[in-house]
Amino acid sequence: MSTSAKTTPTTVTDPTEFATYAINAKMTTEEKIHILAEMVRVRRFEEAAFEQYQKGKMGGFLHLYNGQESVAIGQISLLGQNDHIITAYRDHAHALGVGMNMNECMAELYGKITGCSKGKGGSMHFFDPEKNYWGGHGIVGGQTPLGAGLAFHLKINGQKGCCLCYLGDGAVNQGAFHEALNLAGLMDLPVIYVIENNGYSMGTSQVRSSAWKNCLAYRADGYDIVWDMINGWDIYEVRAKTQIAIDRAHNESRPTVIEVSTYRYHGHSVADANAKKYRSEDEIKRFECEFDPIKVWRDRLYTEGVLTEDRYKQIDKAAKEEAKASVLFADESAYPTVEDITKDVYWEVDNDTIAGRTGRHFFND
Amino acid sequence: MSTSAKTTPTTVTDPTEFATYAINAKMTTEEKIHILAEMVRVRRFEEAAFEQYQKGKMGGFLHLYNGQESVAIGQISLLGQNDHIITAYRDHAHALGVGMNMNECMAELYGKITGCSKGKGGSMHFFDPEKNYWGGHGIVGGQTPLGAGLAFHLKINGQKGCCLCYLGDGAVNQGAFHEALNLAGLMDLPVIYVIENNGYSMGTSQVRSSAWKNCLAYRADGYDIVWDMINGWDIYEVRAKTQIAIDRAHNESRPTVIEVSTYRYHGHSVADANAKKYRSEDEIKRFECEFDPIKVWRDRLYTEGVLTEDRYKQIDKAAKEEAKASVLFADESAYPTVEDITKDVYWEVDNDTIAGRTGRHFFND
Amino acid sequence: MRQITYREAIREALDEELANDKNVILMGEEVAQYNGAYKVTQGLWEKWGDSRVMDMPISEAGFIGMGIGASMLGTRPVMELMFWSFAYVAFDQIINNAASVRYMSGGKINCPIVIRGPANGGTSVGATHSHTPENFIANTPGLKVVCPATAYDAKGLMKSAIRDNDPVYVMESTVLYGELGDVPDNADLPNGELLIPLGVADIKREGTDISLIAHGRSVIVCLQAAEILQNEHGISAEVVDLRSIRPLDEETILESVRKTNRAIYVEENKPFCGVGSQIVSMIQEKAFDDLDAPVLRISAIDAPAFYSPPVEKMQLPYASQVVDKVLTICEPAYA
Amino acid sequence: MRQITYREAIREALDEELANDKNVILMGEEVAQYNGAYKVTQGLWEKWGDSRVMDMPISEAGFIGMGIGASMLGTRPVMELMFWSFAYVAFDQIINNAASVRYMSGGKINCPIVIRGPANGGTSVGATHSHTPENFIANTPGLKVVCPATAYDAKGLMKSAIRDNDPVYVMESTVLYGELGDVPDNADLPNGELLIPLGVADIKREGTDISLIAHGRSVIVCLQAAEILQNEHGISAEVVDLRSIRPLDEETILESVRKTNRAIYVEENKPFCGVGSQIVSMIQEKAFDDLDAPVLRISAIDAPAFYSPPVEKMQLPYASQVVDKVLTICEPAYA
Ligand SMILES: Cc1ncc(C[n+]2csc(CCOP(=O)(O)OP(=O)(O)O)c2C)c(N)n1
Ligand SMILES: Cc1ncc(C[n+]2csc(CCOP(=O)(O)OP(=O)(O)O)c2C)c(N)n1
Ligand SMILES: [Mg+2]
Ligand SMILES: [Mg+2]
Repeated sequence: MSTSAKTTPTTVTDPTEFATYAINAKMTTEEKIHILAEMVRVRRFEEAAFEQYQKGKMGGFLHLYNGQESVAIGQISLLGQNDHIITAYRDHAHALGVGMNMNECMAELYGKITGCSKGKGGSMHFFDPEKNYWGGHGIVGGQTPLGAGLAFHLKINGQKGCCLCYLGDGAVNQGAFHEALNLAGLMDLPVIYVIENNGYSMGTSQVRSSAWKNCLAYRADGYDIVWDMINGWDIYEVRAKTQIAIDRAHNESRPTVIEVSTYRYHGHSVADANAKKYRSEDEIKRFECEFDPIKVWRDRLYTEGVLTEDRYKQIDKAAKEEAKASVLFADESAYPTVEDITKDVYWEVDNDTIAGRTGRHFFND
Repeated sequence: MSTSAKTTPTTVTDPTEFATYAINAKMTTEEKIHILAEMVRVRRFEEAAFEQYQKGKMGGFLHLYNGQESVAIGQISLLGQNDHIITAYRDHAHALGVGMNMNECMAELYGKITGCSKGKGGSMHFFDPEKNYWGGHGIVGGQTPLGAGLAFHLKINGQKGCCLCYLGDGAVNQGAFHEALNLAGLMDLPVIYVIENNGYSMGTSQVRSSAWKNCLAYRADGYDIVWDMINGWDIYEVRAKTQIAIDRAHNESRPTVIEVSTYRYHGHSVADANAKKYRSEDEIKRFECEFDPIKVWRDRLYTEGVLTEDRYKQIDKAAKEEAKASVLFADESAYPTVEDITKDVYWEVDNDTIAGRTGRHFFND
Repeated sequence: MRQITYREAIREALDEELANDKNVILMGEEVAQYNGAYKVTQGLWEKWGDSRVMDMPISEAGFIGMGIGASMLGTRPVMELMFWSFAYVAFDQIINNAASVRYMSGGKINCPIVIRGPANGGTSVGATHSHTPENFIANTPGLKVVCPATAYDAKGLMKSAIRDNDPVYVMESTVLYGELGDVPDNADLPNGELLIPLGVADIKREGTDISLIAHGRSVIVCLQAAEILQNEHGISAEVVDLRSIRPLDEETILESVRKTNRAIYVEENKPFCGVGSQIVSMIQEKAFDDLDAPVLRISAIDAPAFYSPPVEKMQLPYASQVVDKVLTICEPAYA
Repeated sequence: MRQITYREAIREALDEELANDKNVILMGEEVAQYNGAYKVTQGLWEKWGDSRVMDMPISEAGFIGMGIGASMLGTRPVMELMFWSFAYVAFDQIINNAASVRYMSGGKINCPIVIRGPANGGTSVGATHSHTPENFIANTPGLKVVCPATAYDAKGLMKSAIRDNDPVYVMESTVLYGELGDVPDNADLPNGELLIPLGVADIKREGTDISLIAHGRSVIVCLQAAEILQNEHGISAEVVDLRSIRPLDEETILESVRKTNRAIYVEENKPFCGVGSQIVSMIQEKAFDDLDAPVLRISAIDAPAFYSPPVEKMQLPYASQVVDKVLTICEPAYA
């Protein structure tokens, strides 16, 4: 979908057709609206974060997900008890999608002790293992073997589940990803690699960073791994095609590589001064107008007659309020202290075990 | 070709057909015999090395090339002035093939100062840059980006040449190789990756180490790189198909990945106690009987009437004598001294430049 | 006492821990069907089968990352690096993911992995295969590193490493694999098994005139040197074996130095920022007034590892070199 | 004198060396069309074009290995790591290939590469992005490592690094990129250009009571501390900037310590086997009798880098911390 990529969808993408897939056909109205609400929550959270970042409330990077919401939210809507997810640094949507609340996320951005990682992780490192969410990883491609490992654990313990492991179109060029693909194919791991192809890795378009044929996901073919492409702005398509991969993982314990066409409106990170230099304003506008995942889904629900304008406004208002409250929460939360620096380094030390008390673990002075 | 791999040749491999390819058709008798002589040299060198290793004359590893001779020798016979080669640790044949003499190679195995790397490299690290031979590299897959770099230098300096970069069937699973493939495809590098597929990485057969479709070389397809398969025991096929890749590099500055079916008779290294455990005696025998590259080529030259038995005996004798002389040379050469340890670390120090004399470079005491 | 090799000691530790906890699995290149490149895991695949002992492709970043990922869910992978030198192709997984995931998650995740394999020179395998990255690992908060010098320590430390809930990286030595040592039968042990806590140094030989402090195979070199010093020079050297580099037993080191007032650190590490530099700097800071001479160091000669067998031997610490160094700061009782 | 930023100083060095030698090329992620993630290479692609300034995919092992390979044939690549933290995905190329290829070939090959980029904490980018691997690099014979603290040094050292025929790894600091400093116009220089040899430390401030020794941004911290020490405590601190860690100017360090008899090493490195440990251990060995107090160290607080901005600031050395440490071993002239 991105103008700079040679990729073309693998199938004719008639959304009404995907709507008829079992996984979509059986959706209740409330489920459909829930997906919308989640996407709106993500959008409003990112907007609030952006605003506070500009005010100097946060440090480091802030990678926003605006424009890509349907990918994480659509896919997460399919996950069950033994399904896990892990992603890169553009990780807020996945966090909110699995059910983390905005307070702990916003507080993390602020570096407050009430943050989901106690202020230790920041924007790139959200985690909630209890919700099967394994982060939030800053090193490009570094999470891809971890994703294989989550799937590996499920497999060797006979649990019917899978791991959705996200990466970007730039990340496909990290060697670790290929090693992970080979392991997944060789060992029959129930892992699904989701390439969120937003057309750019920082300021580099797909054509300038990757050599490929057909599409990036096609590299999976060399490992005899099934691959597919998804038009990411369409929730029905995202769900329909992802469900096939999940079924493959659950029933055959086989991996899949999925490439999802999507787009990010903001720069690579908020500090990306070139955000509008390596792509045209027109390109950005076009995506916002024609392919905005929230609009597309909202309008579909209007057409289906399951959503009213009022209900939408309500959803939007709730999301804005939740975001606003999270800013307040973050503003009012305390910072960690210097004493916190050497906590959460060693399990044995934190748990004050004999092992944690034996020998010196930290070496200042 | 290897019994454990699902690979099948991409084309019908009628050797007489490959003989008609221009690059083969135009060969003189002496050129044909030279190739035979080179293969025999390699075989005799390896045998002599093996014998001396067993006597305890060497340290570390010794990875022998017996059974694979036609690959390196066949391909090297095609190389011109701006063509470079680089390989992994199974590197003796490539060294001899480019014209290094047995003395410096055997002395290197002994760790003598007269060795091609002054005793610093050992079996895995033969080098002769003046003959366009860039080693001999011990870390699996680690040479593959270097090979891209040699090609890159040629390209940016407008030299019509290429780099043949060898790796094993196990090495394809190192991430660095995939990064190198992407770079080669993306930047149009005149590099030819030659996967010497001998069916095993140490004790692990191809089926147990790799996920693939069609063949290992097919992974190149995902990078839009042309790939091919070669029956490695046949010199005509090796030369015919390699020449196509060389032409592609020279004329189009495009990479190729070639997978060559071959077989090693010895264990992974001489110290491989399991050499006959992970594969049957029968399998080894079958290759020695039916696909020995020296026999196959010798018999073809007999059939073609360009080689007499006498001439072959002469060649064999010369190779044995050269090998024997190299053992004597190595035996009689001196070891490096402790003073040599800190030489060849820094160019600036070795060349006694101002930079080499400024500041402390070595830190004992 | 029963004598077994260092290799067998590690194997026993692995075997016992496979029995002890069904979450423990072994992974690595050639560890299963091939019995291990150095035969450490011999017989374990036969005994425990595919589900507990698994061969891996030559993808260190891939399979170590996979092990880290699985450990987050409770698997306890013990991963072999055929050589620790190959850690560098997986260094991001080893240094970033394993060391940081607990921290960056605010303690929500832990990573109970072991990475083990040989890290030593002295076997003529050249520069790329002879790295000793214990200083790099010990530099990295979140990681633990252990270097056993004897069969006894190898077994006891390995078992503790596997039970530890943090990433523990065990650096063995191919040179020591065949060395015999006293290792008690479990039946003869009060608790029925041999566990040596991480973070406890061991006085391998008592002495009064100088402390020779070391880790890994250099401990053996120090013991040889101590013997010569005693016999030929009447100098009583105490040999302190760190065993565990992080966590570190500083007290035992300092006690020894406070007694002997002189110390030398001996290691196969390269000198610049080697483990020795840390120990020396710690000693001078904490026992400044107890020192009668500067604390000296013997490290590998500062160059990539030389292939040539006789030369490489001289590149690494050896007993007479230690003796000579001791004599520069100790008065011999008889000369 | 003319003032420019540290960032501009590096850019000038790159620009001048691109002009000086047609074999010099710049490679890295976003260095060309994007002008560099930290704008160090701004304008250079426009000026020098595709053939000299090249964007690379996110494949550090691939493109650094490619640069090493090309360097063997005479290309002189200057490769940017967007962060030095990303070195770990390319560590085998960086530590094995670049450092060993000359040695293992018996001196037949050399590897005139530069790898440069920021290596620092303090910008709240979390544990995986805040590594300072100067100690790992300096541990590795065959490699050179340089850490400029000022615009002047950054320019002069970078130019020397590019002309050096060995692999030189330059560690910059994102925190310093915007700092202004005196850098002469070439027209005002006797040789028409600014070259600072590697291996020469610089006394950034003279003093008599204590030597504050540091590298990188910690030099600035030491200068701030020295100011406070002078003004508030009447203590005269000498600030020694290593500039180049390997090769190392031991003489300048020792001279300073012989004069002041007291020293503290300050660094952003983690303490265990950090650069400070090497310098401290060297000082106590070579200036044992000149020391009036143990040589102390201030390193980053020993944990992965904390994200939270105000906390991370406390994790790294700061001036009042240096002052306090000095006061533990120096008598203030007035209190
Ligand atoms: C190994 C590594 N190299 C470089 C970076 C710097 N970096 C962070 S994100 C990024 C671009 C990644 O693009 P993509 O994978 O397409 O993901 P997107 O940002 O589009 O979501 C780069 C180069 C990094 N974090 N890790
Ligand atoms: C990164 C790395 N991992 C592991 C090894 C140990 N090792 C050396 S050769 C080898 C097998 C390689 O097999 P293959 O690539 O098929 O080449 P072949 O030996 O068959 O020529 C292994 C595992 C290594 N040298 N480097
Ligand atoms: Mg992208
Ligand atoms: Mg093989």
